[in-house]
Amino acid sequence: MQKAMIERAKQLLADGTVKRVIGWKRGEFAYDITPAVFETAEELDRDFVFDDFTAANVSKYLVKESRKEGRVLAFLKPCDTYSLNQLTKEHRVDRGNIYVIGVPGGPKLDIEKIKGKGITGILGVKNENYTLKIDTLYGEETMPFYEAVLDKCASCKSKKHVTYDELMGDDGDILESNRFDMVEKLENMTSQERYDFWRSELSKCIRCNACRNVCPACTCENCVFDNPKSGVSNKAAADSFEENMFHIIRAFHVAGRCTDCGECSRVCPQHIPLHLLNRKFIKDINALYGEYQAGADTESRAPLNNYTADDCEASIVHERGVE
Amino acid sequence: MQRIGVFVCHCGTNIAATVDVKTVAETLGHEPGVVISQDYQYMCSESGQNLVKNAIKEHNLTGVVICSCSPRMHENTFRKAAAAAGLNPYLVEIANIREQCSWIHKDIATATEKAIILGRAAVAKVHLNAPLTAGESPVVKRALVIGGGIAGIQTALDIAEAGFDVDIVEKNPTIGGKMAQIDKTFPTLDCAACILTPKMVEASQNEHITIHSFSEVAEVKGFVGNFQVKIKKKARFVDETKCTGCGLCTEKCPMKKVPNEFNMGLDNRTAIYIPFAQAVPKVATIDPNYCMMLKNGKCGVCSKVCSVGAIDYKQQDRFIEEKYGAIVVATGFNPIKLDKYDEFAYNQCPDVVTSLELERLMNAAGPNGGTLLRPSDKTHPHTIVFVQCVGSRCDDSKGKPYCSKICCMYTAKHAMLIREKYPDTEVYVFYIDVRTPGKNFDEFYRRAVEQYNVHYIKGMVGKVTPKSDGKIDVQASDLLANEQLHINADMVVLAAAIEPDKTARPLATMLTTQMDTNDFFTEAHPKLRPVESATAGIFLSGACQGPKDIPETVAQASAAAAKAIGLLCKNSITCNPCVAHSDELMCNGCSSCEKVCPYGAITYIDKEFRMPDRTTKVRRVASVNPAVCQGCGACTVACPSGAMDLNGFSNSQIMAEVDAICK
Amino acid sequence: MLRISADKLDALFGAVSAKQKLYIPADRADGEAAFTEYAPGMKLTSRLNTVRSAKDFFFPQTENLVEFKLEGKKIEINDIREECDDFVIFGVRACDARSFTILDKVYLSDPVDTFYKNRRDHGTVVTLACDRPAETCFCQTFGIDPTAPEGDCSVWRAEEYYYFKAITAKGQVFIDSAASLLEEGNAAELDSAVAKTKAVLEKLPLANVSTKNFGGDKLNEYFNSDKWGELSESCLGCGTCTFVCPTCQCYDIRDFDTGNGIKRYRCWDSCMYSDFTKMAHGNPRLTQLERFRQRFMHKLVYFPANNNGEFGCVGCGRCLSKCPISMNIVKVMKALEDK
Amino acid sequence: MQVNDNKDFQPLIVAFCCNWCSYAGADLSGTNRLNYPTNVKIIRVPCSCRVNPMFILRAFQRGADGVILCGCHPGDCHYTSGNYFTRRRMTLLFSMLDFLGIERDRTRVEWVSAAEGAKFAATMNEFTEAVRKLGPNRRLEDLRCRKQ
Repeated sequence: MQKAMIERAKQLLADGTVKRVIGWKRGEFAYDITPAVFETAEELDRDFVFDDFTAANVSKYLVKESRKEGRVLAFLKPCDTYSLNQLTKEHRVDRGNIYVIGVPGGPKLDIEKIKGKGITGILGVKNENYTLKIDTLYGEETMPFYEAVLDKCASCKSKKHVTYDELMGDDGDILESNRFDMVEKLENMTSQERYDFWRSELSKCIRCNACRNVCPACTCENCVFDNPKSGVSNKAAADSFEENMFHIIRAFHVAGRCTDCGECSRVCPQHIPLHLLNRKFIKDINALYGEYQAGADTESRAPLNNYTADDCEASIVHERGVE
Repeated sequence: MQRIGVFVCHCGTNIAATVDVKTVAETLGHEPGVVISQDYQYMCSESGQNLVKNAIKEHNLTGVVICSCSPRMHENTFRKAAAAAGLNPYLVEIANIREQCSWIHKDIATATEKAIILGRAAVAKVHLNAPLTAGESPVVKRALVIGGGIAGIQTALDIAEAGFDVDIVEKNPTIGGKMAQIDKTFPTLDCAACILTPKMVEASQNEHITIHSFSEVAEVKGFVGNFQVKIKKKARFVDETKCTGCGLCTEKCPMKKVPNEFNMGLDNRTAIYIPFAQAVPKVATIDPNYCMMLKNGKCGVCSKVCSVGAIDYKQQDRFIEEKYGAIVVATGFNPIKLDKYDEFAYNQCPDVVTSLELERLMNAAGPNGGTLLRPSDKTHPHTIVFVQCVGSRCDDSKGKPYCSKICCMYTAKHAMLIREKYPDTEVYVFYIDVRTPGKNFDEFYRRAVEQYNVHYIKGMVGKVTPKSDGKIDVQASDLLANEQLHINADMVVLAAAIEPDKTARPLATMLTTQMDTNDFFTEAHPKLRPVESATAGIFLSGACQGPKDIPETVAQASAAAAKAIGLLCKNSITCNPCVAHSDELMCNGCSSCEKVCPYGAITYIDKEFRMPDRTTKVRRVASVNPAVCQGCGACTVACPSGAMDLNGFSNSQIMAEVDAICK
Repeated sequence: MLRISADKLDALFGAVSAKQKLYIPADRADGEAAFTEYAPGMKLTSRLNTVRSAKDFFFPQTENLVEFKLEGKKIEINDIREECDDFVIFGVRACDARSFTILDKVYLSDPVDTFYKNRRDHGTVVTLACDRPAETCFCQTFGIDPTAPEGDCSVWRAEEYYYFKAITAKGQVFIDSAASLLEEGNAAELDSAVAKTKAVLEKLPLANVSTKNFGGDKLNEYFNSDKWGELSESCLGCGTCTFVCPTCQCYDIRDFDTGNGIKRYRCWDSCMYSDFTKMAHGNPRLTQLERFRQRFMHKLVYFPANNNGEFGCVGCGRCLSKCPISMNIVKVMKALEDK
Repeated sequence: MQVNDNKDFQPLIVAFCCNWCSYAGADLSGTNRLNYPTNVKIIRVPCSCRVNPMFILRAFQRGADGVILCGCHPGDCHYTSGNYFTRRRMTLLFSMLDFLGIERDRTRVEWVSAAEGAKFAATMNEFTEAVRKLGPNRRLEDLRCRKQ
C-alpha cells in the first residue's frame, strides 16, 4: 500500500493536481512517525511511510494546509475522514482545496502497549501473520498483534470513508462497535466509585494540552483555556478542580462535534482515558436525542445546536442509573 | 480606578424592617472601588433620585449600585436618573433586596447578611459594566403584506389609511382569497362577495397600495425597519398595464376544459382566464399548462381578439426588489386534502363534497348558478349528511391535532341555508362537539336546530358507501341514543380540517420566523403579543397564525396593521444595546452561533487579518446585527472559543457575580 | 562496596522511610512508572524510567509563592512558604541526576531561588545505575555514564544484589540509616554487571548522536536555518516535551483570586505555548516556528553559551517517547547537521 | 445511606434565573411573602440559555454547594427557543458531572413561570434541603478557595 500511495502521490504532484502531500514521515525507530508535508517526489521516496504505526490523524493539519496556495493531497483513514467532514461543516477547512485519497484504516499499533509488556530496546517491529516479531537490544520478542493494537482501533466505529475524492483499497462498513462498554461499566458503578476512578485518572493530568492540541475538533483560534479574558485560563492543573474543569469543559465544547477519533487518549502522556468523557456525551446524545455521528456528513445540525419541543428534562439524570 | 456609589433603599419599612440597611450601606462602603454608600427612605422618590444624581456629580461616579426592589420595577427609573446626571444609564446595577430578600426572610441577621452579599455581587458586576449606547437604525416607511385574502387586504387598507405605502404580494391572479369563494357569512348570513369585493376595489384604488398579483416572495434579507425583499412576478403572458379585463379572450379561447380552481374544480374555465367577475386586478392570465399556443405554438386566438394587444406569449418571470420597514404575513389557509379518507368515499363519489365545494355549489356565481344540485346527476338532493371534524382533532397522522374552529359555524350556516331554501331536504349533522363560542354564535346554532329542524346527531360517521342507485349509504353511530344508524343520503358534505398554506414554511425560513409543528406561525407571546412574530418587524395576520373566522381574522389584521404602523411611524428604531457581539480575533467562523440564533441576527463575513508573522489571512467570522439581536445569549454558550459575548451580561460580569456570592 | 540482597530491599526502604519521606519509582495501574511515596509492600518498577522526571521534587509544576489579603482598602502580604522536611528520592537515573546539575546552574546561581534551594537542601538523591537502557536513550551524547550515575549516593544492581556508594555526606547519612542491613559486596560481580551494560550501550541506536556540531558558538549557523520550518510544521504546540523534560526550567507567575485573597503562584511554562514570554508590549515569538526553535536553540546553543559548554539536555529520551507527533531533539539535531 | 443529614449545615445555593419568567417568579414569591432560605442567592440572566457551564463550575469552584437554573417553561421562552437549548446543554452537563461522580442533587433545572411564585419558593426550599443533606461540596471544590 505504501508503495502505491507514494506512486499515486507522485503522479498527482507531477500532473499538477496537487501542490503538496500530507502524510506520515518515518522516524528514528519503527514507531516514531511524524505527520509531515511532502512537496517533491524525492521527499516522498525517501521519507513517506504508511504502516502499522501511522495512526496519527492528519486532518487537523488541513485547517492550515488547505488555506495555503495550491491544492493539498491528504491521505485519510476512515476515522480521519469523519474529522475532515466535521471541519468542513464548521468551515474550518477549504474542502475544495483538498484532494482526499481514502486509504484503509487500522488496526494500528500502540508502541506503549508493546513497552508495557516489558519489552525495551526496540529496534524493529514486524507483523508476521498477526504475530509481532520485535527485534530488541536484548534479543527477539514476540507478542500477538491484537494485544498491541491501539485502544482507539480496538473499538473502531467505522471502516467507511465518509468523504474522499479517490479511494485506494476497498471501502469498508460502519461497524457494530463495543466502544461504549467502558462508559456503561462506569455508569453502573456507584457515584463514589466513579468519583474515585476519575480522581485517580485525572490527578495524573500534567496539563500539557496534548489532548486538546491534537484534537481535530479543538481548532479554536484562541482556546478559552489560553485566553486570560475568559476567566478560566490556566497553565497548570493547580488544583484538582482545575483538572476536572479543564476536561469537563473541553469535552463539553466538543460534545456533538467529537467524531470519536480517539486521538486524545492516544497522545496522552499519562494514559488518561479521555475518550471516555467524549464517549459519554456521544452515548447520551444517541440515547436522548437520537443516533448522531459527528462527521458522518457536512450538513446535519449538531445536537447541541438543535432541539425538539419534547426533549427529555435534565432531571432524567436523576432518574436513571445508580446513585 | 472605579468610583462606585451604593444607595440602599429602606422602601419605608418594606426593606428596613427585615434588613439592617445602615449595616448594609456601611459594609458595602468598604468594598473595593466604592467611594460613597448611603441609605435613604425611598430611593425611587424624587428626592431619592436627586440623592443619586447629586452623588454622581459630586463624586464623579463611574458606577452606581442601587439596593432596592426588583430591577423589573425600577431599573429604568434609576437608569434615567443616572443619564440625567450625565452617567451612562448602563452603568447602573440593581441589587434586589426587597422581593428577593426582605420580603421572604424574617431573621434580620441572616437577611442583612444576604442583602450585603447581593449588594456585593452588584458592586462586583458594576465594576465590569461598560457604557452602552443604544444604536439606531432607520425605518423604511413601506410595508409588505404577504397574501391578499381578507386578512392581507384589511391590513393593507389600515396601513394605507395611516398614510404609509404598502405592497400586497398575492400568489394567485387575483386578491380576495378564500372569502371570495364563500357564499354567505355566519352568523349574519350576509353575502361574502358583497362585503369583500368593495374592499378589494378599495385596495386596488388606494394610492398607497400596490398589488403584486400572481407574484411570490423569492428572497428576504435585512431586518426590522430595513428588509430587502425580492418579489417574483410570475409570467401571466398578459401585459397587466394594457389588459382592460374585457373578457373577450376568455370567451374566444378554444381551450375550454380546464378545471376551474375558483369553483373547486366543479366546472371548467378556459386556458386564458379571469378567475371571477370581480377579480382584482381584473386582468386575464394564461395558464401555460393548457394554452395551445404556449404548448405547441398553434392557436394565438386570444392575441388576435385582444384589441389592446395585451397578450405577450414571450413574457418571462420577472423579479423586482423593494425595501420595506415592516412585513405582515397573511398567507392564510387551505382545506386539507382528503385523499387519505377512503371511509368517506371522497375520491370515489362526486356527491361527497367538502364544505368549500358546497359553498361554490350554492353560490349564485357558482357552477349551478346558485341552485343546489348534486354534482353527479344535477338532481336536487333530498337528504344531506354533514360530517364534522374530518381531519380535525385527530390523534393519528392522517389529520390535524387541532380544532379547525370554523367548521361548526359554517356547517350550521349551510344546514340552515339549505333548510330555508329547500324545506323538503332533510339535513343531518354528525358532530363530536358543537363549539360555538363567539358573539351570536350559539344563538345561530340553536336556530339551526330549533327553527330549522336540522338533525344534529352526536356521533361518528363510520363509513360512507356510494350505492348503485346513486344514493349514498352513510353508516354512523348515534352516541346519545347508543345505536347504529344508516342514512340513505343524496349528498355528503365533509367539514375538512384547515391547514396553513404550503407556501408558509419556506416563507418562514426566509423570514427567520418560528412555526409550530403544524406550520402555523408562532406569535411572539401567546397572550400578550399575538400579532407579532418573535422576529422584530414581522407581524402575523389571519389564519396563518391559527384557525380563525372572518371577524377574528379582520380584527387580527387590523391589530397587525396597528403594530406595523407603530413601527413605520418611527424614523428610526432604538436598538436594545444589551446584544451579543463577536470578538473577530477569536471567532472561528464555525456557524454554531448562527444555528442557535432565533432571530437570524448572525451572518458571516470574510475578513482579512494581519497575522503575527506579518502576513495576512482571510478568515470567516461571525457578525451580529445589533438591530436584529434581542440579547438572549444562546450564541454565547454555543461558541466554544468564547468569541461571542453579551453586552450587559458578559461572561466576566456573570462570573464576577458568582465569585462575589461565593466569597 | 556495601550491598544488600534484592529480597531485602523492602527492609531497607522500611528503615529509610521510618526516618524521612522516601520516594521510589513504582508501577502505576496503567503500567507506567512514577515516583511514589514509599509504603510497605511497594515494589521498585521494572520500567527503565518514570514518565515524569525527578525534577518535580525540586521544581514542582505549581508552587504558591506568596499570599495577599485585601482588608477594606489595605493589602496584607503573607509569606506562605513552608520549611521542607528531609526526603530521599531513590532510583533516580543518571540522566535525571545530571538534570539537577543543570537546574542548579539556573536556580542556585545568584539570585538564588530560595524555594528551589530549600528543597535541594532537604532532598537526598539516590541514583540507580541503568542495566537495561532503551532505544530512546542517548545520555552518553552529553557525557553521562549511565553506569556511573551522580547524586548523593549511587546504587547498582548486579545479579541479585544492590550495591551502594555514598558520594556526598547526605548520601552517607542515607547508607548509615540502613547500615545494619548492608553487607560487604563482591567487586567482581559489580564490575561484570557494569561491563554487560556497557556492551549494550555501544549498540544503542542513538549511540552515534553527537554534540560536536552544537554549542554556544553556533547561534548564527542555526538560528536562521531553513530547517526550522519543516521541523516545526507538524508541532502541535502542546507542552508534553517540556513537561516531561528533566531540564526544562521555565515558569510563569500568576495570581489566583481565591475570593478571600490572592495566591501568587508559579507554574511550569512551556516555550511551545503561544503566550510564552508574552509581555506587556506583545510577544517576541509570534509563530510556532519561533517557539519551537527556542526550545532546541536553548538546549543546544544558548544554554552551553551561558554555562561553560554544558548542554541543556540529558538524553533521557522522554520527549522521544511522549511527543504526540514524535518530533524530538534527536530529529532536530540530525536535521540541522544534515546540511 | 448517609446517617448524618447535616442539620446544621448551611449550604450556599446559586440560582440563575431568566429575566422574563423565573426572576419574575422569584419576585412574585417575594410579593406574596413566600419564604425560602437565605441560602439561595439569585443571579439574573436574560435567558436560561445565557448560562454557560463554566458559570456553574465556577460557582462550585468558589464554594457553592448547589447550583440551580430556572427558566421559562418549554414553549414559553421569551426568546422562543432559548430554554430548549438550555435543556439539552444542562442535561448533558449534569449527566457528565454525574459520570465524574459529582453528586446529582447538587444541580437542578426547574421551569418557573412569572406566575409561579409559590413554585419558586417551594423549589428553593426543596433544593436547599436536598443540598443540605449532601453536606458541603467536596468533590468539585477548589481547595485554594476554601474559606479559612
